[in-house]
Amino acid sequence: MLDFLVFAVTMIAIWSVVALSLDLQFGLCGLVNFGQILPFALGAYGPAISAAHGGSISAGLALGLAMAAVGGVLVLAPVGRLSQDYWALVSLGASEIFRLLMVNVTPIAGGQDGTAVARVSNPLAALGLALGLLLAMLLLARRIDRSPLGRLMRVLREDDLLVATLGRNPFRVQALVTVVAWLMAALAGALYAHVVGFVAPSSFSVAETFIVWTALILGGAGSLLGAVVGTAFVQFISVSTRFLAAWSGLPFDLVANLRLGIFGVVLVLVFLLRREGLVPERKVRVDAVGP
Amino acid sequence: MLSVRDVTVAFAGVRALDAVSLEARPGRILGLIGPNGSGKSTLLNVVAGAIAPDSGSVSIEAVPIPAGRPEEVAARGVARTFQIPRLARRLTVIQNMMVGRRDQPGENLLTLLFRPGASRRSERALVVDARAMLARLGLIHLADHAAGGLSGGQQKLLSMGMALMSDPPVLLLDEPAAGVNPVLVEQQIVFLKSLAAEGRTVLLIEHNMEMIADVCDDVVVLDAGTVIARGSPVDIRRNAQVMRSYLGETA
Amino acid sequence: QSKEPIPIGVIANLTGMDVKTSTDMVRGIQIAADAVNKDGGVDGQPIKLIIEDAQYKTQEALNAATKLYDVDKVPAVIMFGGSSIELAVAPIAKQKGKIIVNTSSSSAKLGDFPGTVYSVLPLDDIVGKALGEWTAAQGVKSAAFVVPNNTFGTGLMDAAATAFEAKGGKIVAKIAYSEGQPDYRADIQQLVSSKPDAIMTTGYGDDSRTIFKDARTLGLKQVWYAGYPSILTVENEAWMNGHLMGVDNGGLSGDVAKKVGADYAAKFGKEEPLPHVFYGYDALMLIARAAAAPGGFSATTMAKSIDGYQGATGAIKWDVRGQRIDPPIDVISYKDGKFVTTGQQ
Amino acid sequence: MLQILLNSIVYASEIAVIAVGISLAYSVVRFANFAHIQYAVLGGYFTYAARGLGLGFPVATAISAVLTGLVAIIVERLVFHPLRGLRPEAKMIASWGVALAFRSGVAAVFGGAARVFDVETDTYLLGDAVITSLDLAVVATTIAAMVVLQLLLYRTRIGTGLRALADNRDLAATRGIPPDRLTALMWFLAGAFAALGGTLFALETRLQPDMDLQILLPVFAAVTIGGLSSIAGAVAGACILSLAQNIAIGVDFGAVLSSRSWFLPSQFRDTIAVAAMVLVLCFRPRQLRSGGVR
Amino acid sequence: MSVPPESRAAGAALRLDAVSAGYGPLVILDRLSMALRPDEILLVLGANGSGKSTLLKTVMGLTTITGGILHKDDVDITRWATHRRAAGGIGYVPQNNNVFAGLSVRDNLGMGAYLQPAKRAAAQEAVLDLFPRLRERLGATAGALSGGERRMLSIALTLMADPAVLLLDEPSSDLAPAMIDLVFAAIQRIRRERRIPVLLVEQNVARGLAIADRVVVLVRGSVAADMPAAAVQRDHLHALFLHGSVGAAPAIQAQRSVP
Ligand SMILES: Nc1ncnc2c1ncn2[C@@H]1O[C@H](COP(=O)(O)OP(=O)(O)OP(=O)(O)O)[C@@H](O)[C@H]1O
Ligand SMILES: Nc1ncnc2c1ncn2[C@@H]1O[C@H](COP(=O)(O)OP(=O)(O)OP(=O)(O)O)[C@@H](O)[C@H]1O
Ligand SMILES: [Mg+2]
Ligand SMILES: [Mg+2]
Repeated sequence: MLDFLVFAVTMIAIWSVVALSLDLQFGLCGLVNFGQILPFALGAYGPAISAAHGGSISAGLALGLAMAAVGGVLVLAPVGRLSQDYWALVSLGASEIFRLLMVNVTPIAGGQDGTAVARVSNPLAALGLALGLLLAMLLLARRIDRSPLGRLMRVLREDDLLVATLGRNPFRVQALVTVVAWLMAALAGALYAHVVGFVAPSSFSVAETFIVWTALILGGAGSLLGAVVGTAFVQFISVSTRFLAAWSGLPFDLVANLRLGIFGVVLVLVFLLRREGLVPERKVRVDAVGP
Repeated sequence: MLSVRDVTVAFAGVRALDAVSLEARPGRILGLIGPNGSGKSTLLNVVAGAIAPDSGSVSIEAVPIPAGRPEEVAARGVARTFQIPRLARRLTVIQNMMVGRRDQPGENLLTLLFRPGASRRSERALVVDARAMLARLGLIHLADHAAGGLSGGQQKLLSMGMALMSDPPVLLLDEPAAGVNPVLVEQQIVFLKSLAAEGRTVLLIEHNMEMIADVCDDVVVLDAGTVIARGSPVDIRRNAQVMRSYLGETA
Repeated sequence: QSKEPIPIGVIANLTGMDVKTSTDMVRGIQIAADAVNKDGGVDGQPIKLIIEDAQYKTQEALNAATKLYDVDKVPAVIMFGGSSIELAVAPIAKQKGKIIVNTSSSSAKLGDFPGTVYSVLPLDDIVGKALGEWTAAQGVKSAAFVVPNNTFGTGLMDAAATAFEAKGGKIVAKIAYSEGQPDYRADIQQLVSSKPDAIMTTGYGDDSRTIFKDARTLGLKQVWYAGYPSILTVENEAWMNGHLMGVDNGGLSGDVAKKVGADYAAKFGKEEPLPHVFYGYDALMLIARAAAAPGGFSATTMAKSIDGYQGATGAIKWDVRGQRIDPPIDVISYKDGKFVTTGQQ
Repeated sequence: MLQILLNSIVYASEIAVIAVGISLAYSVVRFANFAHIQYAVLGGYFTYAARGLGLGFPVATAISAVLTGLVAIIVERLVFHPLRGLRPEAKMIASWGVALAFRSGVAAVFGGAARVFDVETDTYLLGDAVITSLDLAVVATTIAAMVVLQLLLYRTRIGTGLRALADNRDLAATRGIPPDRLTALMWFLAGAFAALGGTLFALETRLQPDMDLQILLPVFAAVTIGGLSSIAGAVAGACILSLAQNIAIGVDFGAVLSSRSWFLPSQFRDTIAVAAMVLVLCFRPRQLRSGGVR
Repeated sequence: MSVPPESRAAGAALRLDAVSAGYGPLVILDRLSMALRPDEILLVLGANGSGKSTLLKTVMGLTTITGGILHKDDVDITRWATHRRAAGGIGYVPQNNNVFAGLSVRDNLGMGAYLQPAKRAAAQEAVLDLFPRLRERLGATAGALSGGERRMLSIALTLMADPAVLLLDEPSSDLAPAMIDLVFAAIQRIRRERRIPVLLVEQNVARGLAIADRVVVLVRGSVAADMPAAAVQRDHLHALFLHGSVGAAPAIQAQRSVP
């Protein structure tokens, strides 16, 4: 039982960092990124590519971080020309292109079957690393959140022309937060790779991005604690419904479908009951109707 | 000195501005008036860098501004307001005021990480300044209210306050008095005069003729994208063409 | 039968991709478990199955595996999944001294976990090689491949291509399609324009049916030579009659398979069982044999469990890495609505 | 080459009907409804079930369209209406939850395995290109559906009201336009079109509970290329996407450059869809920002 | 707050009895009572943030009403949805956000005629005669119009629906002086010809007083004064504005939350 819990908490900590990085971009800065799995994947593929070609662990880490930083700026580049809705789909597209490349171009890192990387075999060590990373990232995010930079990002979330009019370059702010957030997610990805010991494209599909989004919005976008609470909640539903089978005695294929169904229903219910998320952003209320 | 040379702007065939030139000097308030749709706001947008003109140029102290780059124009000390106010609706009034100030140490990630003290000090000073300005605008009691919940007139005042936070040498105002109650307009007038007296260049668009007559040193009249008259407020009042097309009074 | 049950884990893709094949594999396991339990279980201990969904995702498979090993304390897990999923679980199983019985993945990398991973599915290169040689022997000069883009498909394709070319055949196209697509017109289009004498293929149920349908509508007339033809789903009887043949695991035509097929019909109705039923059945039977062996269930007894076992997929032989070798091979062809065995390789 | 064109047209028809529903809903409620694709799947299954009762295709499809339309209204009442005023991303995630619930419901009732419609088709030859009677029927139905929708939106008062609602809900209400009733109607239309599209799609391919995952990408790419809220755009997007995919995979690039034939491996088909979308988005003309710079 | 007896008179076009309203939990109008008599122009004055726009929005059903009753022609419309009030003849020109920004000027005018599609052509001609500037811009997107052109369009939209009661929120702001003359003359003409009452909110006090019959002054969401337009003195107003906005008692602090 203990190992099971340790593994679950480790995963929650790692995915919380991804949710946190999305929170920086979307919750604070309003960048609707539907490809947030991409920096995570890049971070994980750094070690994978390194391992597949006989490189060292630190080379893998460096490669992952570098790919994420460059990737972030590249994906962000069209944003000036696009309204948010479109950029959301561009980022989604970028993450899919990367995944499909990994599936189809086998020499990079094993194609569909993936690549094994060095594994942190002690579960407690893995847990410690994950919690350490989460704590460090929470502190970093908190410092940004409570700073003038965080305030500027919140203005940007609403009106980029206003930010420009006030004498700041909106693109530079976006690029900064994107690089920071993507490095964050890439660190989580690298840790994920080494904890699981295996990197394959199926871990980085669009569905994963949506799980991160679900966690963030359920937790409360714009609040840092919300990102963590939301991730824990989502993982909790996912894991706890596994016990449904033993408890219900229903046929196995029905149970599998019910699990997903329950996930969907709980998600909708939480939205209906707590519109602003489990841990809402501290904020001032404004009604939709203008004066 | 702010000078606009032969600026022309067309939108999908409509000439909003046609070879407009004007000059605004430090310490003086230049009024810009004209019928609806004559191109006043468009001209202000060109000066602020929000719209790149099709031809012509704008320069400050003889250095041309980067056209179409509002953030760089603002960095040159030009602050502006919008005819329809733009604010961060979900932030509080005081937070809106505080982002008005440029070059804050706390907006630099490295400072934030390695010299948090510098950021904290500048914040403390900034709050004091912002509150002082809010008090001056009669909005201090709303400091912690969401900006999006302000009434129409209050939003106008707040956006003027935001523009003033970075102590700009050049100020562009698009109908600051529209929707503001008469008593506050009187205070605005006093305020504007004091700003000019501090040596700032002010470009003011207004339909409120009393205000124009009261504060402006010079007036430029636009009609259908061209300048049809310029001079002192008194001269303009006497100009028959202006009377007809703009004031609607029979001379 | 009042003794504590033996828990056995199953991880399969019950939602998302590969649902039909996974489901049938689980059903085969259930048939085997019922049979064991009816005979009094393993030394009086009944077998209890704990079935988990992996959704074809690494993360979910890991969650399932840690639950099975740590909470349910299963000694062994039968897995159905892409190689990526099984390869991610394997190190954990190895660390904990547990066993994985693989029923569906044919990646050679699973051989890197001797003593942990045992495959009841033969390696692709065996059947692939047989397919290539046999096709060449039928007098086919040029062929095009259309296979799913996964280890199983491409592994079989590569082995078959090498064997076919070694016998003087010519490969004109190698198409690896993405699984689960709603249609494959564009892929078939490529196939058509390569103008082969014959087509070599393999794949799973729904995808293969769609492939056949698109081939039929786009007017393809060539004969299909398949690896494991029995796992393909024929779409149109008349069109396919006499046009589909190939090499398959020989055991499937044996007596045990017939009995399992009957049990399947009794338990799950008239649906035609996919071969995965038989692989699932054998997987559980081997685990039961290992558990019944003196000393109880362990890597050692597991390795020995195949001795003298005649399963639904024939006799099983493992190499030192736990990979299945030397399976019996049948030649099968599709005639009048069903597959008939026409010979042995 | 003709075959590639035909394939493109058929594929475009399959996704266009589903895509316009998303655009329709987006233009009014301003969020991309992920559940929409699940409505299409549901519609396919409804038609399948109605066929199982021995009904003809037109009747079965009509019943399915009505049922799915009603389902869309119910979801609106239970989920999207109470969530009004939430940010669009939150509604999108909620719609994803709805999609999950429906997907598992469909799988629980119909099983996870694929189902196919039994249809007898005739094959016609145009030069050396092949087209089936089913293809022709699908394309014709799609065109008819588009014409009907276009007339509805641009020639009726309902259309006027919907466009006003899309632009500014409160202001529309002050002009006497009933927002809730029109929104319900819009959902009904979107649901019905989804059902029709899902049925056409299933006719050409197959039905399976998770097929929304397969259609998601091309449909959203089509809608996005077309500009999210424009019906005609969605159709154009479907055509562009379909052509890009079929040409990229169907053309023998090897033969163009040398004598050896070489095709782009077909696994890259989704990559092409996504890349086409990204490219179009990056190079499309800049959108007017809300309210301009005034 | 004492309510002048005439406000209670039956036969008012609009009557608010102790109406409390606001935004979500925030209450802005505080048990406000007033009446709009048939065919009068009632000018509402007040400092910024005193609740004038909120008053009009409340009549239109765009705020949360937490107490009191709202009558139109002696029918209780307190719980009516916005579109029903519009269909019932209330025409409203909002202060901001008052055109369909993404639609063309022509389509905007179409929305104005939504309730009477048959009369669209004639009504459109009439408003275009009033605002010739709009005729030149028929094909333009409303969001691209200048501030004044937008205002004209939103007034035009409302007039096209041929309302029985007019609510105007600062119709003169953004308009050039000549245009204000035109608009105010039009308001007076409409009132005279069709005998419809007008509730007019204005910061341009002089202009407003010139055409109003009666004046109501709002302070912190309540009626502080109600008098004939002719009786208004400048000093009097000055004090009210000062009191309402810049002075000691800020509007916002007077608002209570609903328990
Ligand atoms: N983005 C745009 N696209 C098309 N036309 C535009 C755009 N912006 C402004 N115009 C047109 O250009 C003309 C000038 O507009 P501008 O806003 O400069 O007028 P203005 O003088 O400020 O008028 P007002 O006093 O009403 O605010 C108007 O006719 C307007 O419709
Ligand atoms: N959408 C909103 N949400 C929350 N509070 C609001 C909202 N709109 C207005 N308020 C508050 O209600 C009060 C009254 O606003 P209202 O717009 O009615 O004022 P007004 O009298 O029209 O002022 P102005 O002359 O400036 O237009 C103000 O204090 C404002 O802060
Ligand atoms: Mg203007
Ligand atoms: Mg107001």
